[in-house]
Amino acid sequence: MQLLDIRNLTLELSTPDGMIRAVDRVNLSLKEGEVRGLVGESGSGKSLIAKAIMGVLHERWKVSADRFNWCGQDLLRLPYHEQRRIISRDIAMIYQEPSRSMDPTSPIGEQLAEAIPDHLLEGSWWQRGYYRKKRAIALLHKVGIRDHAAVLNSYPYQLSEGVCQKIMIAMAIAKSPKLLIADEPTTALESTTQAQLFRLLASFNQLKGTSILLISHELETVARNTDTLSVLYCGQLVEAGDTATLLKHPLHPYTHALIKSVPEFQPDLGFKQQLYALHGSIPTLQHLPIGCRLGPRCPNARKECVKTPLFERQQNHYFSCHFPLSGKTNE
Amino acid sequence: MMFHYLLRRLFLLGFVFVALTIFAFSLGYLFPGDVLGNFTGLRNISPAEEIVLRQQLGLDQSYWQQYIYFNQRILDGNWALSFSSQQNVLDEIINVMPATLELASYALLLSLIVGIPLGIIAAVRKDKWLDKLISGLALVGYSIPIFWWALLLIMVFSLTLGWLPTSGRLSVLYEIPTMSGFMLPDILLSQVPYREEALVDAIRHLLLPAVVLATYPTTVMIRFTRESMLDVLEQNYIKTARAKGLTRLQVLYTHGLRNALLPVTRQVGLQFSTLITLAMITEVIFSWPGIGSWLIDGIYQRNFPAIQGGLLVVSSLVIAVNMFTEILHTMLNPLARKF
Amino acid sequence: MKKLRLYYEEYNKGPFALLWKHFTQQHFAFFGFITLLLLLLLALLTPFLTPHDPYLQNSQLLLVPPSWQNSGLVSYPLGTDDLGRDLMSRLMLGTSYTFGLAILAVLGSLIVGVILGALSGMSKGVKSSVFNHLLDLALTIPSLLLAIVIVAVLGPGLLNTIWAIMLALLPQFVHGVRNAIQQQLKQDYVTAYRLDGASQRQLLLFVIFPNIWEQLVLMFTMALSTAVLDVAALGFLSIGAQSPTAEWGSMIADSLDSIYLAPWTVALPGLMIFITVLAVNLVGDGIRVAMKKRREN
Amino acid sequence: MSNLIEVRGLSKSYQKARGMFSRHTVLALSNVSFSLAAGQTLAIVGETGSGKSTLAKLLVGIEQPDSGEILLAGQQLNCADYQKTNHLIRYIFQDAARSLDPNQKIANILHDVLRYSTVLSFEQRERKIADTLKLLGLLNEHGNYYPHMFSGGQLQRVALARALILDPKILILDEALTALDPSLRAQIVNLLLELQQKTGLAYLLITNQLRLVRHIADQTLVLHKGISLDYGDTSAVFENPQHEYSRKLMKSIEY
Amino acid sequence: PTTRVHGLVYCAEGSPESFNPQLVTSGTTIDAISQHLYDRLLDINPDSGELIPGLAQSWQISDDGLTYRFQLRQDVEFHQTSYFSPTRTMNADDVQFTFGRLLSVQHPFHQTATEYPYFDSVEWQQLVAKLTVIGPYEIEFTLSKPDSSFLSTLATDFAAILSAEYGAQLISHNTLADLDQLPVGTGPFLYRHYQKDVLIRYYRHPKYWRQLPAMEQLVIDIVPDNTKRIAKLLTHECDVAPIPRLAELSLLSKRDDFVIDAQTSMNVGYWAFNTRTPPFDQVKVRQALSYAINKSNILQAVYFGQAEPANSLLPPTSWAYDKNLNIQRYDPLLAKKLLAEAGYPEGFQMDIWAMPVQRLYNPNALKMAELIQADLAQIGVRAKIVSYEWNTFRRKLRLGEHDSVLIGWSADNADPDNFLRPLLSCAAAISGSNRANWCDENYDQLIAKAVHTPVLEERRAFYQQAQQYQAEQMPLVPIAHSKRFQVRSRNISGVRINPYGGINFTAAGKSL
Ligand SMILES: Nc1ncnc2c1ncn2[C@@H]1O[C@H](COP(=O)(O)OP(=O)(O)OP(=O)(O)O)[C@@H](O)[C@H]1O
Ligand SMILES: Nc1ncnc2c1ncn2[C@@H]1O[C@H](COP(=O)(O)OP(=O)(O)OP(=O)(O)O)[C@@H](O)[C@H]1O
Ligand SMILES: [Mg+2]
Ligand SMILES: [Mg+2]
Repeated sequence: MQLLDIRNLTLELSTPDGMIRAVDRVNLSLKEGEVRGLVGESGSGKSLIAKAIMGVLHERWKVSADRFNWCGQDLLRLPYHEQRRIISRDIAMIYQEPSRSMDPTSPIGEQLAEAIPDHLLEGSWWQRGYYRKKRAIALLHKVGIRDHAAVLNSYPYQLSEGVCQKIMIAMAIAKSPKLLIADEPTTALESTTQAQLFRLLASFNQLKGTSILLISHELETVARNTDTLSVLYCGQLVEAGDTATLLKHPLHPYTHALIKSVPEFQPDLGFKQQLYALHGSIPTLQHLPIGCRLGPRCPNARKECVKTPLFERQQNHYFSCHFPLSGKTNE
Repeated sequence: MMFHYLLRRLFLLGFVFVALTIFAFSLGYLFPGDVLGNFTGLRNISPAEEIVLRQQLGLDQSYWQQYIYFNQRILDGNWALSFSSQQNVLDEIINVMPATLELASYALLLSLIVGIPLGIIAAVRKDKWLDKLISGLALVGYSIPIFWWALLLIMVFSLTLGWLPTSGRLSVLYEIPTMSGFMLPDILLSQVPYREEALVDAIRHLLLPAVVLATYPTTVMIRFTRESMLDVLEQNYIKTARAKGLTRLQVLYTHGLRNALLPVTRQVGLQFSTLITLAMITEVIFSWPGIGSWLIDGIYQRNFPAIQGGLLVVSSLVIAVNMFTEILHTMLNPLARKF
Repeated sequence: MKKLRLYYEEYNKGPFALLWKHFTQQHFAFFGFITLLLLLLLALLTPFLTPHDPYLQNSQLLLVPPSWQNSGLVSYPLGTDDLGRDLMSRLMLGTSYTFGLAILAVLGSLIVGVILGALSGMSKGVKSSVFNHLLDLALTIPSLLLAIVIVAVLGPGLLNTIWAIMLALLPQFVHGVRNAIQQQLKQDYVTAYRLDGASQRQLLLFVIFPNIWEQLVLMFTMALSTAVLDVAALGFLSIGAQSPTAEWGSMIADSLDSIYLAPWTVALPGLMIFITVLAVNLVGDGIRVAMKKRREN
Repeated sequence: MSNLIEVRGLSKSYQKARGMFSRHTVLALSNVSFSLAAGQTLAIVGETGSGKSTLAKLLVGIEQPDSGEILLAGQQLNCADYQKTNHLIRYIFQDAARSLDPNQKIANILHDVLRYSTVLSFEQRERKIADTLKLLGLLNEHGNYYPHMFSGGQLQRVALARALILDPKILILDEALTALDPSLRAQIVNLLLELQQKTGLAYLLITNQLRLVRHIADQTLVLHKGISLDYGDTSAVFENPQHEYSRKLMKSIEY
Repeated sequence: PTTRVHGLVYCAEGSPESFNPQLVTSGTTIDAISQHLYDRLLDINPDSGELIPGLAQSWQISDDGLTYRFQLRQDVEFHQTSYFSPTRTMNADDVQFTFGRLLSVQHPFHQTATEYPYFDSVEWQQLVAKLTVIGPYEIEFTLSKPDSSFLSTLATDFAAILSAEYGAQLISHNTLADLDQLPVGTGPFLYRHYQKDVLIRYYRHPKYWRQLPAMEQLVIDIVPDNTKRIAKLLTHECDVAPIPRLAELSLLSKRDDFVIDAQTSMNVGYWAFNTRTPPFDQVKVRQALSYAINKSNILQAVYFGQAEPANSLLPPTSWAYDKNLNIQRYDPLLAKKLLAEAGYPEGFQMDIWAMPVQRLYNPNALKMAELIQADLAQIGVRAKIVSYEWNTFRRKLRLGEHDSVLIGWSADNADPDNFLRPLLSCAAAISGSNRANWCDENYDQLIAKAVHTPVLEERRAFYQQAQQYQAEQMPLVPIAHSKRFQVRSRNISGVRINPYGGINFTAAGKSL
């Protein structure tokens, strides 16, 4: 069943210099139990999409979508309170910078307890405090923190980024969400801890059936940990599909370039050999090219590219390009 | 850790006090007129007395020695005499200080009670008309010269409408024995038959000066709280809290307020010095018998011992308040405890 | 190539131009800026502009009300004071006293503050920390008290109080400059310049100052509003400008006697102070907002 | 072949104040030795706080070592004599945007670099700047831009231009590639490789991206808590790490 | 509302210098203390100016005019206060104690004060040869020469009767200075509390020998600032206030909750030159300066027309006033000429000291100084205005540090001697009330002769000569005689202005 089904999500910011369309008609869908990766270069709007789903975008942003369904209900057309209720019940998010996402002046215990919804607690209301604490400790254990007593009483700045990230995850899973959005959960962490974290996320997915939207700008990490993948470029969705197929047969030049530019995906790349790279640089939001935003950098761009390509489908593989790389493999 | 911190603050306090006393001591030499007179406050010293006094003050010894004697006199409460009344300056200060403290504390309280909520409201309603109104008013209050503002209020509320008195702490016809020096508690403690009447009268006297004095700090509080609150509301942890499912009010209360008000406590301390300056002007206008009008009189009368004493006491008070709010800030703020 | 250039210039501006753009977009701040310019012009040109001699007494024309009142005179648009002096001329002259001297005081203080702040900001260690604590002390002495002490030492008078105000403003400048410089020293680009072989002096002049001047301007406006209020307050208390000097604060003090008969003699100088300080604060707020906006984009 | 850089037994510790009276010592680097020859790339890997940046700072002379010696082209490194070492070794910051003065045009910055460290005339400097910009694939017009007008990849090029304008022999890249997007990173990596081929530039690459290390580094040094665990040819270190920690680290990319 | 009905607030323009009128001359002090705390042997009928019995029931003067004998009342109680409880009523000992202090160096309290300015200026010590107690309620003064102003002097507010018993108590406690600080008298009100520059609190003297005062409490609220005084009046924080600024009279007269009492008063505001310092020791310079100032202008701007221009020290209402005096012209050209003759064609630099307080005779000295400054600039004299806080001001004046000063005088009795002697005699130059520091044989002789003749016509002639002489020599420039005004709330009754200074609240009543 479709958990999340978003069609043509557009996020716009009005500035003195006119409207800026940071996210341009993006489709995104997620099934129950699915782990989807969302990759794209920095500034491509990944976090914006995540925040839009969470409904915590700043008021200055204008959110519009043809469809914004959560379990079949269009969230955008629900009254504000209803919308908040559903989101806070079902969706949780792990933010990019864990230590900045926690209140610096309140102890971890308090913040964690706050994240536990009442309906998940047993016992009568006067016993709540006790159960809440017990549950908080259980949560910490779940995310692999043994020394719960010390952690509960400390403030965020006293803990390392890795621990903070784990606590963020604990807070996120406290309400047993249906969807967990992890926004670059590992950028701040070392490679050894990174692996741990992904294992943790995978276990939640498998044990509880929690769907996960994994956001990252590093294709290789995402590729290893997801079932399906969406690729963003400059606020436009360029390609989406099965992770494995997508990596094998990218249809969009950008995805293709992305894969080829990472040494890992190029086993037979010679030592110190030139990597594949698109020329040019990523445009800033203030001066985006019209039509396909990759246009000026695309090796096979033609006149037609000034029109935004439609989102097309080849089996379970979606892409938006006038001139897809006709199914040839990367090999 | 806390102990170390306090120790360091204490050390700093000592250092600042030493610097302050050196400054006060050097004023004895800087002020025009005779050094002996400036240090003792005595007038028309006879030659015989002069020899004795010079001996006592150590004027024939090194400056260092004189400074030590000076400090001893300060500690013994053996301060110079006021030129104008020939009384110990310390006694006079003790007499006038409560009036200032009373006025300043009510004004400060008023500014906190009014300023902080308004600042929060303005921040929460950013760029709405309410925010514009509050910010605009705050800017006006921030720019208005206090003495002119006081005169305007007197013109309107006292002279035109006749609602409030223009000067003093209490109608002169009420005789209230001085106990603490603070008027309202004194009235409540007194046994006079006209207690309620006097209380109402004292409050009526307090109203205008307190409002005038509170104007500037209130606007500072509004502006500062607003900025601080806006800053906090931008932070990621507020978004996290929202995502946890807390309501707007809950978020504001549990995560917004504490973080936004922490810098405000610091600000209260920093504002204290300004508050005293403004209190001095307010006191002059409303004939409030506090240390401000006493000091201003002191300058009119070239009452150097009074100025020296006033400097010591007022600065010490400000330093103490600053130090206190800073320590308070540290106690409350887990981040500042990160040494 | 030419084309590319055009394409960029349309929206890409230098940091200063950006600041100016954000500043002018705020109408109130811009209005305050214009007001300040006018006041500055007035302060400089007063001797050529006053319709009457500001100190000329005219016993025939005591307490003439402003011209919008029935008994007012057109040749005295804002009326006269209790000695028959033209209030408008006095107010204009007051601009150069209250506002002009405040600017000078702040400038003087700023220059000394920048020098001291730079010295202490570029140095480290015990000396710098002792210096800092002494500044803390100076910050705690209320400015009026400091003025009183200075007046006690030097005697009353506008100039002496200007010294007092300069001295009272100094610590905050030194603090501000010092903090700003230390903030800059932490920046990567300063280290980068060091690595490029720049000397301390070059670092300070070519890298640090260009990066903190907006903060200096901001400090300047904040100090200016304090200074104007202080000059006026000291004049009002007769500690600063002495009558008959046409300083706004002392004009209010002088006219207090006539407040019942001629309220305008008190109201107008106060209004001038208020407008001036408001304009300064508007500009200060404007710069702050503009800086914030620029940082955001 | 003579080594451009020769480091022997380098140690560095920091004093960290804790309260008024107590201090504690952080050993950021202890007894690290390595060497680097022209045209070679040495990668330094290790987790946060392992002393990578400290090492870089010691090499460019921002900090002074407690013990050990650094020989730059056979010469003892003299701390803070930047005008001299400049022509040998240059440092690239992690965040290009923050290492460029926001108030100066790029050309100005480059001019300054040349002014401080060379004796070229204005015209010579102009020519040098034009050449360097071209080398890095930037246009001459870019000189008139302020840093904030550039995008991330371009900024990194500008930073490189600034480093290379003095024709150094060694470039230290302290996590300079980490923040870049894959497509841009590939561009810069290509550029670096090209430069190395053309001019025999040596790189000291500080990074956490092991895959990249494997691709471009000749040698690898694994740092852990200031101690050098493994040092040798990249393939050797990767295939056959000697220490437990290194093994763990290498495994994390295989996962 | 009990307290407010039974108390009366008088807003005074300054703090008293002492609580003993013997020691002062200032009108402010006299207003604040004399009539409330003390009684005198004789009083003056405010309407007729005649002498009427006070503590003395009756008196006789010997034919040679050298002995005065007084019979005292026997039922006069002294104040009972927290610091003194009287055991007896007033008798001749008290009178002797009171005046003995002025006369005899042996008197235990004589040395506690440095001077007795009023009595010194009328040379009382030389005048009174002997003071004899005849009986418990009878006392006799013996003069060294006849003096027609003697009885007037006894009726002034300065001649208050103190308690000998209190004096003895102070001697035994060795707190002599308290005599002048913690007063005990026989007057209608007794001392309760004083806070400098804030207020004096009096309570009703329950055993007052005349009609008991209606008010239980009398508070002298000290408000030196004129504007504030008016403000307090307008907000009814004050019931009665003296010296309203003349400018505001029109404002106050429009309000029907206030009554303005006016009275021509015996005072003069003047501009005195320190004749001891050059160039003011030259008559020509002084004359030149007197011609340089525009008096009518000053009268308009400072007194708002509520004063008469002064030609002499004496007001025109005085019987000794010289109607033939030349009216002082405003003539800058003549002034310039005189200056040139005196050797100052280019003018010179001088100080004008302006008193910082408002007084009846000069409601705004600073403003007057500014006007004079502008006038002087016309003849090339560059004047600087100097002002100090009032006590400092007077101390420095006494030291003669001034060039010229704007100040004035309010008379304490109707006698012309009360103007001419304290202001310009050599004795007054020593005692300090002669601000011109002018000491001239001729002048002193003229006023001495006037006092010694009992014949009114002769006295008048001498006084007129003295006035002429003064106008010639111009040690000071008389500027104005101002009317005395007082404002009270309409609900206050029984308060009158006394032309000879002092204010009496015995008969005051208050209704709501
Ligand atoms: N408050 C804002 N005001 C203006 N622009 C914004 C704001 N927030 C985000 N943007 C812009 O929107 C674009 C998308 O931002 P977003 O944070 O979604 O990027 P991202 O893909 O998450 O990048 P990263 O990988 O760096 O986290 C960026 O170009 C950013 O500059
Ligand atoms: N200036 C300094 N003062 C005190 N301690 C320092 C200083 N610089 C670094 N350290 C300490 O030295 C150790 C090594 O720091 P370094 O910056 O070299 O690590 P790193 O490997 O570069 O880490 P990262 O990957 O986070 O950049 C750390 O424990 C750090 O706290
Ligand atoms: Mg992001
Ligand atoms: Mg580092």
